[in-house]
Amino acid sequence: MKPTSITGVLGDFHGPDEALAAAARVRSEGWTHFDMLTPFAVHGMEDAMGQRRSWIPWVTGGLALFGILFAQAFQNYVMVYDWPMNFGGKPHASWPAFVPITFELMVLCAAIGSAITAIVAGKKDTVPQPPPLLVKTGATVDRFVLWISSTDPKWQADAAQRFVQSLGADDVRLVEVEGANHA
Amino acid sequence: MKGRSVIRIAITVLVLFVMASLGYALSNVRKGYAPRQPIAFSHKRMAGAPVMQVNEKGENVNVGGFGIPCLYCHTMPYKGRHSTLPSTAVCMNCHSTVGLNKEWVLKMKEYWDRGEPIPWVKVHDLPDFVYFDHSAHLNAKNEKGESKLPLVDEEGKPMVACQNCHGKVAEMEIVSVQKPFNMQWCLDCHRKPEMKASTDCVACHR
Amino acid sequence: MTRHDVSPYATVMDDSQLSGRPIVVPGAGPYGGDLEIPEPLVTGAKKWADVDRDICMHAEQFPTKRWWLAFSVALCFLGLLVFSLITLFYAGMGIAGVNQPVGWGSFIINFVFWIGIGHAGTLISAVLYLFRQQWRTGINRAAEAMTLFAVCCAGIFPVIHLGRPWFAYWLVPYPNARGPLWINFNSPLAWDIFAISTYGLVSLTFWYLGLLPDLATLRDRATHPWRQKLFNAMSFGWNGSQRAWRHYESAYMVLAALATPLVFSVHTIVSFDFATSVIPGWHTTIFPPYFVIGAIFSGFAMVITLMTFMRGYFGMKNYITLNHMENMAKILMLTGMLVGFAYATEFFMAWYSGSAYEGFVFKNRAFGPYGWAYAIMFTCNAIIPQVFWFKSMRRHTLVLFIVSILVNVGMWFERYVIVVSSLHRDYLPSSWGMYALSRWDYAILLGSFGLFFTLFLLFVRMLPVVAISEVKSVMDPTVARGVPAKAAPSPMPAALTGGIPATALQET
Amino acid sequence: MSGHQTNALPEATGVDRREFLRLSSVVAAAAALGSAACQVPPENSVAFHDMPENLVDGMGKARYFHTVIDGAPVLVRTREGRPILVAPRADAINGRGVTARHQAALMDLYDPDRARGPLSVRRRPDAAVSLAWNSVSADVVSRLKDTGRTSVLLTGPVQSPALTSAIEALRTQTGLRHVVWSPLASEAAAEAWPRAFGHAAVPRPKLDAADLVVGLGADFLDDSSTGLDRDFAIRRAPGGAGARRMSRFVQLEGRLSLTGANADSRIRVRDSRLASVAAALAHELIVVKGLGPLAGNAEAARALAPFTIEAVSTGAGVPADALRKLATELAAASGHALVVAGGPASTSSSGVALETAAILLNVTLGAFEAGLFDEAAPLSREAATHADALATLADEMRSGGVAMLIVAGANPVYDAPTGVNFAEAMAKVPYIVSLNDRLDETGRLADVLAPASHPFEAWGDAELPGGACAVQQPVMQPLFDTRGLLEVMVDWAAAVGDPACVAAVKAVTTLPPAPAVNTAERAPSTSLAWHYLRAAWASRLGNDTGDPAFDAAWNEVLRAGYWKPAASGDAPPRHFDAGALAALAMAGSSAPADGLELQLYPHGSLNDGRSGNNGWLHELPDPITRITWGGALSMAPRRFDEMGLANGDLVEVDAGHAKLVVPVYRHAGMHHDQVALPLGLGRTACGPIGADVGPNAFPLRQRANGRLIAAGLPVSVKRAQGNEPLAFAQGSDVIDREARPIVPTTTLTAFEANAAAGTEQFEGGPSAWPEHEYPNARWAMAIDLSTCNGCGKCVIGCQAENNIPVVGRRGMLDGREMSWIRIDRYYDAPEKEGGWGAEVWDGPLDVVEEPQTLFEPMLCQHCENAPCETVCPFSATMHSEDGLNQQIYNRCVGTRYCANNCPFKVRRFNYWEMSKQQDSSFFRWLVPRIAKNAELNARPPMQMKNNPEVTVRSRGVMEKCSFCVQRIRLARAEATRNGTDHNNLPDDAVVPACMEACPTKAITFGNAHAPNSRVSQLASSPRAMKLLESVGVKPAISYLTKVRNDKA
Repeated sequence: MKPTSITGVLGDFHGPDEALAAAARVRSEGWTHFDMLTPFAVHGMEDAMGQRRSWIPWVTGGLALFGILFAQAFQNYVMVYDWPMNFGGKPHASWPAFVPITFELMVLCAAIGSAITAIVAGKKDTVPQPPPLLVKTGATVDRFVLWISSTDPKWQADAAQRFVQSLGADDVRLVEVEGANHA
Repeated sequence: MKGRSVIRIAITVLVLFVMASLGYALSNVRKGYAPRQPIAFSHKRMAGAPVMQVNEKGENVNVGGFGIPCLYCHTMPYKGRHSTLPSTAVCMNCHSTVGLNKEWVLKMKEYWDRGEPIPWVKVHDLPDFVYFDHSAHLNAKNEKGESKLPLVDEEGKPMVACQNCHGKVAEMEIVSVQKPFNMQWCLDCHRKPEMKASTDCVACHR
Repeated sequence: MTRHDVSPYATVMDDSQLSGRPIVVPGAGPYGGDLEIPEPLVTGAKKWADVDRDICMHAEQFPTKRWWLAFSVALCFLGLLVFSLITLFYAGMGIAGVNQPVGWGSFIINFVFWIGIGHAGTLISAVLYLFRQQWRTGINRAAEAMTLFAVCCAGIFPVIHLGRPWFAYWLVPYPNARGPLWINFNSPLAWDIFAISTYGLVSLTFWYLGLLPDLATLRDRATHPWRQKLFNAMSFGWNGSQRAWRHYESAYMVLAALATPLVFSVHTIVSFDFATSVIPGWHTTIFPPYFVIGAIFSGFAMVITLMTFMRGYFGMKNYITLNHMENMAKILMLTGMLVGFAYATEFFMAWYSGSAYEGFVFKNRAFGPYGWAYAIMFTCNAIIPQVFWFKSMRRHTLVLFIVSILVNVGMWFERYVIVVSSLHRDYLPSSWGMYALSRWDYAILLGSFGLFFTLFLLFVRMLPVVAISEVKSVMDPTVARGVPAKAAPSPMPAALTGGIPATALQET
Repeated sequence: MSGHQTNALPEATGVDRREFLRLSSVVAAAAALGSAACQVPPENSVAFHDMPENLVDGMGKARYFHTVIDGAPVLVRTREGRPILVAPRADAINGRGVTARHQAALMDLYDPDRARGPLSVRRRPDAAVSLAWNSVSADVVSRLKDTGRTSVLLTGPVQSPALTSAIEALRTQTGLRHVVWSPLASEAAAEAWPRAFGHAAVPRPKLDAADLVVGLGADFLDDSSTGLDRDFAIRRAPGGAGARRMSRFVQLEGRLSLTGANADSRIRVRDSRLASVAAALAHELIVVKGLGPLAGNAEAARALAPFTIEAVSTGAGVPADALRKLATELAAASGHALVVAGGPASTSSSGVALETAAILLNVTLGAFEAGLFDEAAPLSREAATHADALATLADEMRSGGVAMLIVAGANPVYDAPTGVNFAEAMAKVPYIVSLNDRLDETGRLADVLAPASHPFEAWGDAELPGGACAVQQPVMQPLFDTRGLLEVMVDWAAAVGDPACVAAVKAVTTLPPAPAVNTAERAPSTSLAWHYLRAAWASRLGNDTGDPAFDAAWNEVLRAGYWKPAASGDAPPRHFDAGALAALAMAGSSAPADGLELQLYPHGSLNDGRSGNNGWLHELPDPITRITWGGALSMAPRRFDEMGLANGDLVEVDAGHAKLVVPVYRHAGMHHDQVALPLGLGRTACGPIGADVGPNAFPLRQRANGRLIAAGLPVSVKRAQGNEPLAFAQGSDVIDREARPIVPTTTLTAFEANAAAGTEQFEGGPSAWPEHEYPNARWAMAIDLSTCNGCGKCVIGCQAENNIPVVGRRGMLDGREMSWIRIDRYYDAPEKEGGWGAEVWDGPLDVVEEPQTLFEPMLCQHCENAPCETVCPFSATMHSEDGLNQQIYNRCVGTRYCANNCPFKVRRFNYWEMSKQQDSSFFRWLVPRIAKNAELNARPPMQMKNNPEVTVRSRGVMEKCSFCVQRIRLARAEATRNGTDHNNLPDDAVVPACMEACPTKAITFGNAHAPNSRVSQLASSPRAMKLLESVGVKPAISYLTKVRNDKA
């Protein structure tokens, strides 16, 4: 049998209000490597957990700008610089014709880029999580699950478990995973 | 985690295939095409520069080429669209008397005696929707009345205009395509400002 | 209403108990005004866990006979499409009905028709999201899926309408050895390619992003390890982490903000195919808004059609209530009137422009040889939706269903009228002609429905047809929670909520 | 896949390097395989075995030959030994014109349905077996020797002197009887002129010399074989002065013909009344106005007495005022006026009276004295159909009096008139040989088919009007095992001992043995016909064939194409014999009772139906009805509406002796009491292309008084069940120029007041963009609508030059015609108070009963701001540096967006694969059109007609007029070769095919950038109009106003 290690503690809540309150408590107690797993996005949770606003819109803006510049550069390169041709008597740089594609490429770059960034950021900009295939949290059903990772500087397995219980959580349990060391 | 590696391999294959197809689409070059001809005619022997050597019998013989100019056989590049292949009768100008011990000359003569044309394989073969005119290229002159086609090679040595596209055929045992012979390559020249050549589509396609 | 009050709707078991009107409690509002308690979006006293079961059930159990029946019918039509396309590719465009002067026929009509259908999904997801219309949660998943499949159907038509479809890839400006010979960025068809592919990709992204939490739900419900692994991979290991939700919500908002103008741009660009031409009847500046409105109109009609099926055959009445249907009926009527207004404006402009060619085209449209098509179009699109002035009609599913079908028919004929009646008689009377669909045109039109319904049936069989996590977020937590509330937890610091009661954030 | 969740995810599963390399090699191999598969298959380049000396400069270049087809001198362009274009001679030989049928002769030449060699038919065409020419000849010759006196040679019209003498030789040696049957002839003229003047020649009217031309059913534009269309056009452009002053043309006719459509003024008179109307004009001029030499002549007065204008106008239903006005106009133009009769109207029973009245009018107006008739060059029309001889022959055959019948160039089973019943008579003839080129209706009932070569494959000659003679020199070797008609006749005549023919045979058989293949010597011709022809021409050229001077003269004839005798003596003066006026009596008596009368007119392009399997001719729209692939009963619009008919509804035409069920057509300008049907359709055994296309109206003709009656036939028409859609090449027939000013037209009065009259159109706004510059050259075209008569020769010329396929009847019905140039025919809606409503486009009676016809050749306008170019995403169409709108087939993917966006609808899409056969038998079964299209276009040797200078388009590709860019590029290459400026080509350096084919020189092409070029001068003339200015497309084609001479 492979060695196991404790990766954190879980505790369940059953409503968004309890979860919000618990998160605020956890934060105010000075925990940092904790998370709240919820079946849907609970409004106010960001603030309750002390997170700043997501930086995704900045990425979006940057990608949109890239899309615009790329589309303009490419269309002008093709139509004006690389092989200028006379289409229907229009000038080579008939800019109104370039607007639709510029817009579309802007949206394309911004939208796809933002979505990918969000998914990647959800993985990277986080604390170690209980692996969903091994630990059934119920957070996709109706539980609002508090998770405190063992990587937290304050971590002490017993104390953490007691603290979570003190928040009024049900089913408080430590998570042990085979051979994992997720530092 | 076999499943993942299968996916990765599949993705890699896909990417490579796309790249390979793109590469092929990009190239579309005919360069290097050197079909087998019914008669192993050597341009090197016929058109190459003579090289004199003393053989074992002590005779001074030409082991190089005979230096026959291109236009002796391909008579019409300056007059018309095609440079034209020589009729067998042109071969017979000499080979009715010389070289009759060579296998390929005899094969040519068989064609001649049967009255059949020799089924040469086209080497420089453009698609049917491309209309190329040799005479319009060879006769193209700039304002000073000089040939627009360069008459010196990269090293500054004089050359015949044909070499611009066909390469040094006189040095080839088997003729092969030396240049890409695709549209990009045509345009490379046509777009040079000093060429003042047409880049109209109808210059070649109609 | 406070958090611990029992919801007045806790006992609403199905939508026969819904009226479509909120309960108004005079003087009970937070600032002394009237308090309007909107009717619930989910009926049947559902709990969050019930939602999972109700919705995932269809993706988890062996399909019903009814599904198999529908699927085999759809497959037959898909087969018809494939066979017709093989014939088309072998024999050439000659088998279609197009000719001179009507160089575009059913294929382009179908293209615009399907692209129009494809507008409702993203509109529901994006525009209604931005306007905080929570009722969208019941229908947005299916509507977005519909969008994707409609875009798939639409996407085949620009390719198959080509004379040499095997060269369709030349439309992509890739580096090549022809000079390089790029594409002509002046052409609206080139814009189209970018618009359609962008729309398809962004809609897919939007749909998939919404699907992530639900895929995680499917994963957690799955028993077979392969299913678990598959859904885990598909959901990118989603576990409901707030840290993921944070970026997720932000990206979703950004996507909604981007998709909204995208929706408008796509049909605008499709309309440019016509509007930038010189053909009277096409060359009109009203086309972009006219097309966009028409697209929303037809898209909503198709959503109503599909939702009627989903209510009826997939037991979704608790999630897609009559209130949802009524809301859509209202939108249908509004867009129908806008479309009617566009028709009227076209005629006004044709007269007001004083152009003889323009004037003739519109006379000819309404009273010429294709007047019958115009009559179908006008009746179905501008007149029939007027029944929705009556609430009883808006809440009558059969009426809704019939109207939605008629609107779809009408919108197909709108494109028929635009494409055919403008082309068949343009400048030179000598080259006037007529157009009729050939049997292959009909086969391909029917086949495209086969493709659409095949994809849709596979979707309802394999994925959650309602956005589970979003629906959960709009359910009353007092009703939906799994374990009854214990003693009131310590109140949340007011600083975190900006002085607004936490519950107020939950309810709109 | 983040590292945080390592236990959920596998270790980094990157594909390792070795695996990558393995994979990439597989992919590379696959790509290499793919590229090898995509490689163009090796192509052979077959050099000459021994290049013919005279080809030294001709490789890849066109070679031109003058030759003759059916008596018309033409210029044939060949490439690599195959004819690819038939064009009119650059110098028009007076007296002959080239018709569409001559231009389309290529399709006959390369017709895969021609017999490939002699066949033993034995009257069972489905079981025909091959024969050798020698056995056929031996058989025929032995029969000729035995039963020569009871043998008959039945030919079509013979225009070749050499052939005539060979036949004569056969006749002398064997007693063979020669019967000529020409289905179409102007018999009335041939009867009236000798009666009037005592000698047979019908002189040629000089239409370019007359100020006023009055046509009495004249058809000089419909039938261009006479070349009168050229002459007529010379005086049709406005603005000239003196001898170039615009002429005025008034036509009186029943059916709106192409000639009538070009008239300045047209009066509807039914065929049977035309003679009396003509006589009334004569009465008015001679008796009332006392004009001309016959004024006061009692005989004339007596003969004309019944024909007062009052009497005639009520009987004929023509307003007396109109006739009186016309008479006044004629009287005023006396000495400058010509009256031309003829056409189908003179095939009515009063035809001789009509022709006589016309002669009388010309005599009265002094047209002969004024030199308005060319006595040196008589009209080259067949004088007689010999219908009676054909009927007599049929009777003889029935009675068993004919032992052998040889048919050459005649097809009486198809085109004999009613009552002859030739097929039945053939059954009684023991032995029948057909020398026609295929198993046609007559050939199917023969014993042996010995197919004659196409004129392009055989030696011959032809007599031209005025004693000139042209040589028919073959332009290619026979495609099949066929022999020229002259060759066969000489062979047979030699076998029966004719000395001249024997000499020719001797010349061939005693030739030196053919030189060995490996020498450069040429074998002399082994053609009997060549030797015979040279011998026959020896008298003409004045030297013996052995004389080198003969060879020089002969070669000169071959080069020039014809030979002209030294100036002939003056024609005898004409003295009108008043006795001829007796014929006028027939004008009164011929009128059928108040009822419908039928006119049978030769089909516009198919003529007598000889080339019935020719897709080009079937697809060339009739210039007036715009019907392709068939024909219909033309009916007056009012009667048509009253009967509640729609175009294509089937009606039964009952002429008493024959009935026919045909589709009906609402024919604008048709006389109310007349209907008309085209002849030359309804072949049943010409090949799959032309079989069963349209109705065969030949059996409706009747013999009477030694002539064939084809007009004024009393008929009744009643509705039959069904509708047979007519394959129209045009949408709406009408143009309301108030709403759509797209055809510049005006009257001479208005033109003289304002030279720009008629070019008014909606103005466009300013352009948002600056213009492109065209510094080198800018190709442009000008089309003079005043000289264009709408004949459609440009259409055939273009079709041949540019490898344009034939789409067939279904293709036309589907609206998928391919022709790059079309002649739009409009009926000009007269100005109306308050303007016309949308109903005008349906052709209301006010527009179509007395139509003003406009013709407008429509082709790619090569717009400077071409809307088609903007919308093509593939860059398959764009502007060239010299202002051409280029269409690049190999880049075209076929969105058809350009065609939609073309305001002129001149772009043509290849909906089907026309250039090759598609193999799959399943799809050929599923979509039968695939096979039909290949049948129409892609059966060998049809491909040989293709012009190698023009890409043959595949399916799915857009095409359109290229301004014959291949000719532009060849001219530029030529200039480069010659060291001249290829950007500044002179005016005639480039002649597009349409311009080349145009008999009236209505089309001018050239460089608009050169200020002195003809085209830029025409484009800057006030008459020039570029269409659709309001759309802002800026066409490169200028249309010059159609001016109608209203100055009566």
